[in-house]
Amino acid sequence: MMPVMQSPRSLEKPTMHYCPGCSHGIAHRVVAEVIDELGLEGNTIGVSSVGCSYNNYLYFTFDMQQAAHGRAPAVATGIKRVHPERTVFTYQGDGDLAAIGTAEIIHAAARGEKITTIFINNTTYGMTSGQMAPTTLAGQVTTTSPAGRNTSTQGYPIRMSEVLAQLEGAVFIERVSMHDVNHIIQAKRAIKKAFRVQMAGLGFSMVEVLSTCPTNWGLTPIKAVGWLEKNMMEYYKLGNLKGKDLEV
Amino acid sequence: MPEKVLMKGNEVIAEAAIRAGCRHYFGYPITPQSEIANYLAWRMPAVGGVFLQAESEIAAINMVYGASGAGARVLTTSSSPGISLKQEGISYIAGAEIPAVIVNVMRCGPGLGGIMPAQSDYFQAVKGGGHGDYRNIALAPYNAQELYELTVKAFDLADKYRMTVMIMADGALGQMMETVEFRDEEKPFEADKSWATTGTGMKRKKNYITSIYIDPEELEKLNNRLQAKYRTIEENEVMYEERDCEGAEIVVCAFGLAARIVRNVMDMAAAEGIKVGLLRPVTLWPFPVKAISDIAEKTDVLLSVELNAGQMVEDVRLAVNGRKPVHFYGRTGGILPTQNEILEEIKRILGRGNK
Amino acid sequence: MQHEIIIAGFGGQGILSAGRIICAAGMAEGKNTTWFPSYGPEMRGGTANCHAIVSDGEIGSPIINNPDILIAMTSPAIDKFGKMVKENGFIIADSSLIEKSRIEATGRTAYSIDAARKAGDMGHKAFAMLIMIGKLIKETGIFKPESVEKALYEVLKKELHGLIPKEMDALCVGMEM
Amino acid sequence: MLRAVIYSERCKGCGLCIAACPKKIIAINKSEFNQMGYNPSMLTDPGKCIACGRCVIACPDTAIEIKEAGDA
Repeated sequence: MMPVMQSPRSLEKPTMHYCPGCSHGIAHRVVAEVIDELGLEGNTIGVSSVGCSYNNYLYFTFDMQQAAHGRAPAVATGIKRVHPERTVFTYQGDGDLAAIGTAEIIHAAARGEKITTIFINNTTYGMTSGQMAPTTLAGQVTTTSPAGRNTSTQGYPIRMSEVLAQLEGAVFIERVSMHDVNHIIQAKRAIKKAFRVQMAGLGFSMVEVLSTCPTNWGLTPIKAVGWLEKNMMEYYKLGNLKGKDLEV
Repeated sequence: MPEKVLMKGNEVIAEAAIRAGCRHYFGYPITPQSEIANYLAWRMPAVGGVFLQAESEIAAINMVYGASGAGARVLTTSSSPGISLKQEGISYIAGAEIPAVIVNVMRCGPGLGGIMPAQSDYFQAVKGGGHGDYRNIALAPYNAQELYELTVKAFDLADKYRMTVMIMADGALGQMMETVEFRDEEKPFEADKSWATTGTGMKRKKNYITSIYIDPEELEKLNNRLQAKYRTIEENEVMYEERDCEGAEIVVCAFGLAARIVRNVMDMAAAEGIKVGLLRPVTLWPFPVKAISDIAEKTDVLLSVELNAGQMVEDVRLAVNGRKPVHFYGRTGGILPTQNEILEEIKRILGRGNK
Repeated sequence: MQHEIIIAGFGGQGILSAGRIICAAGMAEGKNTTWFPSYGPEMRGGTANCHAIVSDGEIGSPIINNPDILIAMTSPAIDKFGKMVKENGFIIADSSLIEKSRIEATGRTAYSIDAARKAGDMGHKAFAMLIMIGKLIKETGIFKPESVEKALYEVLKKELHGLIPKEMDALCVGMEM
Repeated sequence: MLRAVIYSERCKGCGLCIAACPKKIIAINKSEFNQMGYNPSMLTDPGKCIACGRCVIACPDTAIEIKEAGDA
């Protein structure tokens, strides 16, 4: 029979502070569902980062630490080395992970740190009001690329999943999207596998989640998912980049 | 039986951390403290601990943040330029109110500076360093024995007050070898760490560790709590050594290596009939304000000798509060003031020029 | 009684080890000791020196401005530290490596011994340092030869312990020079 | 009988559930404002709901659950 669907146990009940239509809320729920389904609620320590999700420790029911901008993988490393038997994950945005925290994510992956990273890529700095991110697409208008990202002076967007997939220590890397129901279902599958990879002690795992930022993109939530599908998915190809055949 | 060994200062710090129950080290190489990492790279695994060479000082201090938040006794060590990089994490640790021990084997600056001994990070340790209103307990060891004693104590203080404790050694103390006597057993302060992120085990409410308070009222509450804690520490944790200050014509304030040089000067001065006292702060913060204030009542003049351009002298002057003249003598760039230079300065101040 | 000794030469001569042996030997007799090396870029070839203090009392600064004794293993070492030796102090110089005129230029009492050559005759250049320490014992009585043996076991790596009897022979050679 | 239940106090009116609904029975309730000041979603024809849960999956605010009708 049809299951009763409700808010996952690992998610607190208060309303989240995100803007209407923001993918963060979906990603939070999916992560919480995965943790519930894997029976990890009492065993998980999460790391919040800097960006719109800076205080998502308020939204989960398990232990969490809040990290400085970009440093979540280092903080998670510290936690995991103290509690190797716990499940430790970071939840980071694109400014956090792909700009100021590039060194930390690369080295956590290179060390094969047994942590999982949920990487929210919405091509913009949401919290500071829509500045250009390392993942901002060529030509994309942001508050610091008002004429559109000019690749000759502002460089090219970074495909972090492809970068990290090259590292031996990174064993599972997948890019997913949260723009519609079918993709959310696929995304959850990938996130679940990423956690399983950690539980099996295989190495570093990351899921890059293409997400919307309707507010800073200046679009309605519905138009935002359309923009993601049309523009982001072309540059950031969905799919598994590493660890597709891992049996976990 | 306590063991007595001849050991390099940096290695004393490392061994002391192990004996204090520290089992997690995160660091990044920099001269003149690299022997700490070299030592712990084999010693930590031997005692079942974790040694991790991070990708940067920034990563190392943030690993400390994670591990300490997870309930462990943690150490990171560096030297001046590396300590500057750690300031971000230190401020976060202060805001999150978690313990951490940070060793600074100081070299000379500014910038990349040089690798010779200095005390020019005094301001950074006791006046700030990172952003926000916070304090570090700053301990200034004098010899190998104190490197051991104060490192052990640093972990206890950090746990007791849930804050950063910095050990302010200098390049010479780190590099030199000296006899040290290790106790058979340490009895670490048993701190309540029920706040740590250890996984709820479904047995308790979640713990979270953060330093962000968007609500100004909440943030002021945190600051008030921190300041109250700092006042308690100023009451209870001041440490200093006073030597021959009774009836001294001049009292010299100096810490660490500078104080050792002054020790020699005291003997040289005594041979010339000049009585020199020494007030040696062991805690740079909390600063021995009362001790210096009392001395100002008894002596005519004070002199601060430092391996910098004059930093601690400001605190000495605040403690003396204008009642007596406070002079300064120091050298920079890694050049150490010689005993003769200091003696000449003392004679000049006392109007005892012999030439 | 306090002996402040600077040992100077170039990398590879066992300069830093010599200082450690002196300190460990002093410690074996219950004395306070400090050892302070030149560190950093100087480690990578070129000159090397260390400061060793052996004292019955408390030691102040581990850094020596004016040594009682300079053990010099190269000419630049004599040039750099020779004049820093106290007026009533002395120099032990390896005459097989240092020009006589440069020793004389210091104006200090100096014992010139051809330690390096003797060490070569004994089969290992590393013995030169022990010959120099033997001479130090002869001129100062700073510690007993047995204490040096203890120190050698402490300072030298395990794989070199087999050499210690010969090192002790070298010490005796120095004590007779 | 299982069907979608919208907790209008949690809803920010983003409309993603509307796009997700295969039966086209969710709409913004323009006549109601919740405490946060949003016009929440509502079921226009609850009887047609097949409890597929797609709206639950699409909702960023966990404002929708699939429940026995009448529980809400």
